[in-house]
Amino acid sequence: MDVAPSDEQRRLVESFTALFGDASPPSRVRAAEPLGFDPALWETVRSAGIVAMAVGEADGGWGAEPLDLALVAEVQGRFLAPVPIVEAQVAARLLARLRTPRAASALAAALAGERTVTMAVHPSREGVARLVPAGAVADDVLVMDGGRLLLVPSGGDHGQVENLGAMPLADLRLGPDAEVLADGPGAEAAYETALDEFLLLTAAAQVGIAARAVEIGVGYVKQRRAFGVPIGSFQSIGHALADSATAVDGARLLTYEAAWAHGTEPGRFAELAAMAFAFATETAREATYRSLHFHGGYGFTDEYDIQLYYRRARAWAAVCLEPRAAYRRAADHRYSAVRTAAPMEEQWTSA
Amino acid sequence: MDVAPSDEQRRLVESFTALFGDASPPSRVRAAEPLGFDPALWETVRSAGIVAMAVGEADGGWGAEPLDLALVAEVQGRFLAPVPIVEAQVAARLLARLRTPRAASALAAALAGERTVTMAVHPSREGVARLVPAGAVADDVLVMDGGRLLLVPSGGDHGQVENLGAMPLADLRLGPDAEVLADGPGAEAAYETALDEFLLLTAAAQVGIAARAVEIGVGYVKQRRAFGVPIGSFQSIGHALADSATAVDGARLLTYEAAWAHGTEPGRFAELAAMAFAFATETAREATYRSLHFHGGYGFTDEYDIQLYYRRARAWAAVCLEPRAAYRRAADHRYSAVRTAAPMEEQWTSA
Amino acid sequence: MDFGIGERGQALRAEVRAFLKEHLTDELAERCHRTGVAHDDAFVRAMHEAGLLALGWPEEWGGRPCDPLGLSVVEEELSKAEAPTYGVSTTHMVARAILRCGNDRQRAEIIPRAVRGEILIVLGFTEPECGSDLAAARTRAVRDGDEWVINGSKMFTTNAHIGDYVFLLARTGTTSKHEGLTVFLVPADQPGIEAQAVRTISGERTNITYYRDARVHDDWRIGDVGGGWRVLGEALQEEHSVGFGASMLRLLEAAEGWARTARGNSGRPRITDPDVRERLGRCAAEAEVSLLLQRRAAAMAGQGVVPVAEGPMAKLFSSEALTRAAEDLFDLLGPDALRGHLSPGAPEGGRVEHALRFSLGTTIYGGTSEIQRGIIARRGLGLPR
Amino acid sequence: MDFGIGERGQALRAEVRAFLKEHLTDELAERCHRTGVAHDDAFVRAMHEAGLLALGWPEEWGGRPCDPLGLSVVEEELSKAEAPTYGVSTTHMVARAILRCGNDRQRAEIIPRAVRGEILIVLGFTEPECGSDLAAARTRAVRDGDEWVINGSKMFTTNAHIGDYVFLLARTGTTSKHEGLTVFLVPADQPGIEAQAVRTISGERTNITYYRDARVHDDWRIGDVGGGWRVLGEALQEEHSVGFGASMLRLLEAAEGWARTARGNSGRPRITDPDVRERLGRCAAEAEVSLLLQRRAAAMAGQGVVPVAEGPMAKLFSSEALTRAAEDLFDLLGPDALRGHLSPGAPEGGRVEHALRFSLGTTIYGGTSEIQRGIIARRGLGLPR
Repeated sequence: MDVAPSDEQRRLVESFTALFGDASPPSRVRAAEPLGFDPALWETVRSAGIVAMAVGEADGGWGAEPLDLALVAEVQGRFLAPVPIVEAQVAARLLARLRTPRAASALAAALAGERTVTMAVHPSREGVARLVPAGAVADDVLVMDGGRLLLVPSGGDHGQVENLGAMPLADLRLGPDAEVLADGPGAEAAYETALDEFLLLTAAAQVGIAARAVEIGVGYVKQRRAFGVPIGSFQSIGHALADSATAVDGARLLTYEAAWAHGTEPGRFAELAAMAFAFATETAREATYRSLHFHGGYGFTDEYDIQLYYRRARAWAAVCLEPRAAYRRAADHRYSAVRTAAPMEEQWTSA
Repeated sequence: MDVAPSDEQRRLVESFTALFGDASPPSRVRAAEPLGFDPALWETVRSAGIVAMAVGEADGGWGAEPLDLALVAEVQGRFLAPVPIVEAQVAARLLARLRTPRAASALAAALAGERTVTMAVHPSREGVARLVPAGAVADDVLVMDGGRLLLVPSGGDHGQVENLGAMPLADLRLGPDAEVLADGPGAEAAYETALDEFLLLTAAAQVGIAARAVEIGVGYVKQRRAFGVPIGSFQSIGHALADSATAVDGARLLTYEAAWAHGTEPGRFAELAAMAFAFATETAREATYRSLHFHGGYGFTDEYDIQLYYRRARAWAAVCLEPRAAYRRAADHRYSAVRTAAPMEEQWTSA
Repeated sequence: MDFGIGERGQALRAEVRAFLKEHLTDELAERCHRTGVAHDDAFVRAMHEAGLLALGWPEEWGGRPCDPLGLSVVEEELSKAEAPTYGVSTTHMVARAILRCGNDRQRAEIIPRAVRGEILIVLGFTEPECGSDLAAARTRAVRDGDEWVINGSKMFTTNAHIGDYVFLLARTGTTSKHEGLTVFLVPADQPGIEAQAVRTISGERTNITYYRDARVHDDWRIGDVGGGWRVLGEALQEEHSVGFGASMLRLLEAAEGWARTARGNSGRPRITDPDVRERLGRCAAEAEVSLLLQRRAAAMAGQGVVPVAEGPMAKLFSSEALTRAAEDLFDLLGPDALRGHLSPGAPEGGRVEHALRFSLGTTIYGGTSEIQRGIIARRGLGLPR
Repeated sequence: MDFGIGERGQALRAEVRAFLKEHLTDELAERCHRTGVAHDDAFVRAMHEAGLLALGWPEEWGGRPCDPLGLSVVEEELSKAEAPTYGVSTTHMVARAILRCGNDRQRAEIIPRAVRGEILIVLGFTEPECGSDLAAARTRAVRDGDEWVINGSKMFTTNAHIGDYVFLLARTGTTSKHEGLTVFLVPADQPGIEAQAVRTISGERTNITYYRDARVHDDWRIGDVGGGWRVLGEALQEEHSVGFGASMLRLLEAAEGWARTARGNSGRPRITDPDVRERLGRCAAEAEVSLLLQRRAAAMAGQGVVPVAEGPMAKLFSSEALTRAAEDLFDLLGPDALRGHLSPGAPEGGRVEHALRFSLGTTIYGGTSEIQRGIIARRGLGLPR
């Protein structure tokens, strides 16, 4: 048990903290709304190797571990950086996993910065991939469609969806130019692993959101006074922030444990990733709510940053799964020998 | 809208408050453990007409309204009176509803005080009615068995079950002396209504438990001092008790609204009874937990009364349904036109 | 006991529903949503013409008899429909305070116009630096002959940009925190007052207002110099049936509408899922409890009893329940819940998403949940401060 | 980062499991459950013989090297199995305090016997009137020649009826609340001390102890006169890995066992229900988080860092999570959950019912959740008092 990042990991975190600190202050995050995408920042992080780091050296990447990706995602969450890092990384890893010529060429284009590739996190229905993360700004989308994994060029028509979290979501109609990359159980398995990775990295981003929300709340209640004292001295505030700070630490440990398991205890990875996603999502939700609430009336004004965190905590998670469904998914992996009786609707069941 | 009891209802509450105040102080409640039955008190309340009040005058009773029964159940909850009032009342009303000669004679025996009749709140399985409330002290038990409603004499062998709430529960094997009272849809409907009434009166008892738990907690934290002040001055304590006091008032209003609907808006009765049960159960659970917790170490010692309330809040509800299942039951009535897709196990589904 | 709203309540409800059906058009609702302004002159005029504004006012002031319970039935309908009546409610709140604490001339000038919906009065209580601690107000009024000169700023003065008067709490003395306060009815249309828009997460527009040598005649001082805290107490006291039970019903109906029409992979409507039912059942129960607590407080007020703890209970429970329900039903809807009002595929026009945003303010304004719990603890349960 | 417990941890875990398999017999577990006493002389002797008691003690004291993380792995196994080691833990806590604050003679007399499990030391901190406010202790020690005479009472002195010594916090001065306190190691076997059983909702037996002219030689004063608060702080500081993650695992395994075997009306095992899975999944996640927080605090201690806020986080989270999980899984089991340990049909021997009872104390003893939140808020987040 060693919860400290390595020196290399520490440098990674420092460099992205510096990068986002400069390039993704709250003013830029606001300016990128409602689309939720900052092209200049995307160019910057892509040049810094954000996609390349996610795939192995054999595939033309840098071969960073999931743990490294999670560290970066946490920093992204802290700064709410409006760029599709998680989407592009997971999509690139999925392409690499397919080991087909077309997938390799799509991956090469992504690594070269020629095309931004994302993935739909729900199978298509009736020829439409709905609410695709980064779908409104991507060039290509990986879509699971009736057991086949497709590569779908998004074309000019992005079908952007106005949404709570100012995410660049799109409803994507699968046109005739969609190409089949893979099908059968192998495609399903590769896609499932990509979903697990998406959950893991979203969990890490939620940890960053939650941690920053607690910091913002603590800063505010130390300085704000009422009834002659700083409001942070009231138990109703201090105790709630203590609970959130505790949950943030727990969510972080669980998320990094899941990332660590990816390589070290692969049999536990999917279960832990779903748990981390559920727990981190609940943690971020509560931390952002509390922090916003303790701002009093200011909390729900657009001027204060906490509302940015409140909205993204919910949206970045909701695009995948609600926490109850994520706990069910964790159980599906934990009890994989026992099939569910009645799979819940709209749930990613693995059983 | 008038939430005040009538003069007659007020007198009813006063008389049972006086009765239980004398005859069911915490010392008697403790002395009645582990069986959870005080024969002398049962004789007293039965002589006072506790069973007779529950059935109509045409059936030899006094014709009290469900609202009156709920008021008495709340008082019983406040004093944790170890007598099967709700069980005997609901069973008597079920017998009256059947309108058959054998049911009438069983009811007459109950009203005459010759036999204590209770009912199983879950259908039998494999020839056993399990965890029958008051089953360990009753003479006869009404059991739903494969669509037939049976009258089962409990015989000498009560099969008492040691349990969290010191309730006189029993597992009852259906012997050859079980008599069929009714069958078919009529029997099912009568039994379902009895279950609704059981939920209603249990909700009222939970309101009494919760209200008393808040009082005990408030009394304790006003008097107990730490760090130089009464602990009731800490927000962590005062705010939690304020939430519980609020929930108690809400649970009481909802319960009496359900009782009122029994006669006035019968189409809403079953839905409201299930809601009241769920909400009052959650309220009593939280109120007893908080009150116990704010006693510090004393809370979980046998010497303090709050643990008596903590255990019964959970047990009196658990014998029927957990709150989640009760909310589903409420929804089943609310959306009765739409059948459920997959009825949950161990749930009283009406759909 | 009687949990019905009675024939009179039923009739009132029907009357309000019919009114809303006619006057709260889709176009008006859309405009309110888009501008974030919950006031519309034409709508208020129509309410006046329909006799709805006069409800509960004494007949000598042109009122139409209605007990607090009846008023709460009306409030529920307006609130459930999201009718643009926020301006009416602040105007009437101030008019009621003037009825109790004003002088004859003030009453004669303000009340009839308030009852007819001809004026819009906005609230200038809280300040950028004081939040829930209203008595810490620092906006200063200094006597200058027959007038007072006002300098300072007020936060969350909703409708300040369209209001006729500000009901302003100002510091006129330094003797003590609570006794140095005075209340004025300040004409809004003067150069010394500037309203700056403040946008909120729910899309509602509120304002910060700046007072730079703004002026008000001493005739428009409400109550005594130094008596402002008492006047404010009277004004807030009159708000008996504050609560969000009707907002919960609105949310619930949206979620039910979604559950009846959205279909899962199996093709069955989602309302057939036990999980969906459980969550709708809980929301329905908590909406019912919210309404019961609100109506109880109103019924007490109707009997002349001040619901000291019962009013805060209704506000506390209903706002917290709304917040919980909005989170839970937002989850329940799955990814589609994310779609905002303007997104074509938004379930039920994005009402659940909007409820989530809207719920945030409810546990804050009109006294935070923490303030309400403190009142219940001290005045309801007798706990020491 | 590394989230494994390492080969050394695996080996330790295997060693403890093998030990428990042999020595924690059903008969012993049943006796502990029935008597409510979590101490057994023979079991402790066996632990000593197996080398488990010496873990983590310095080798000069007969110890066997083990870092705090290893100790927490051992603690997890003992706790998950509900091994009767409460007496060992109080004895060793006091022995560690004596190692830091005692004199040579005290160390020489106490530590070897503690490491070998030959003595049982119990805690006399809290009092009937002071609860969490330990410094308000009123039990008085008055100097009488070479001895001190003790009068007063102590609450929650578990194992007092079988202990050899009480580690007693007493008031020896009146100068100030905190500086008037002194700690003594008082021989329990004397007429001036009476232990009265106090039964608890979980079946555990604790005691109230009365001191009527009880005596202790000044040689058994630990630390300075008036230095008791510091000694107490050192003793409590040493408790790094307090937490209930392993208790959650025990509860979870019971619920899983039930879910795999119990069948619904359909005949399918309950674990196939999505609702059952969701709730087990949540409990498993929170158990994992509890263990991670505990191990992190232990790992920090292993690196010589005092986990000032991290220790309280582990205690707070794991006890609250256990309490939530016990309520939720109790519900999940349905009516059968009610059956107590002695009832024939009790699911998994009534473990879920027992967890519900057991959970209640965990948010109280060793510092209530409120105390932990206060520490985290002030020392972790820097919030003002």
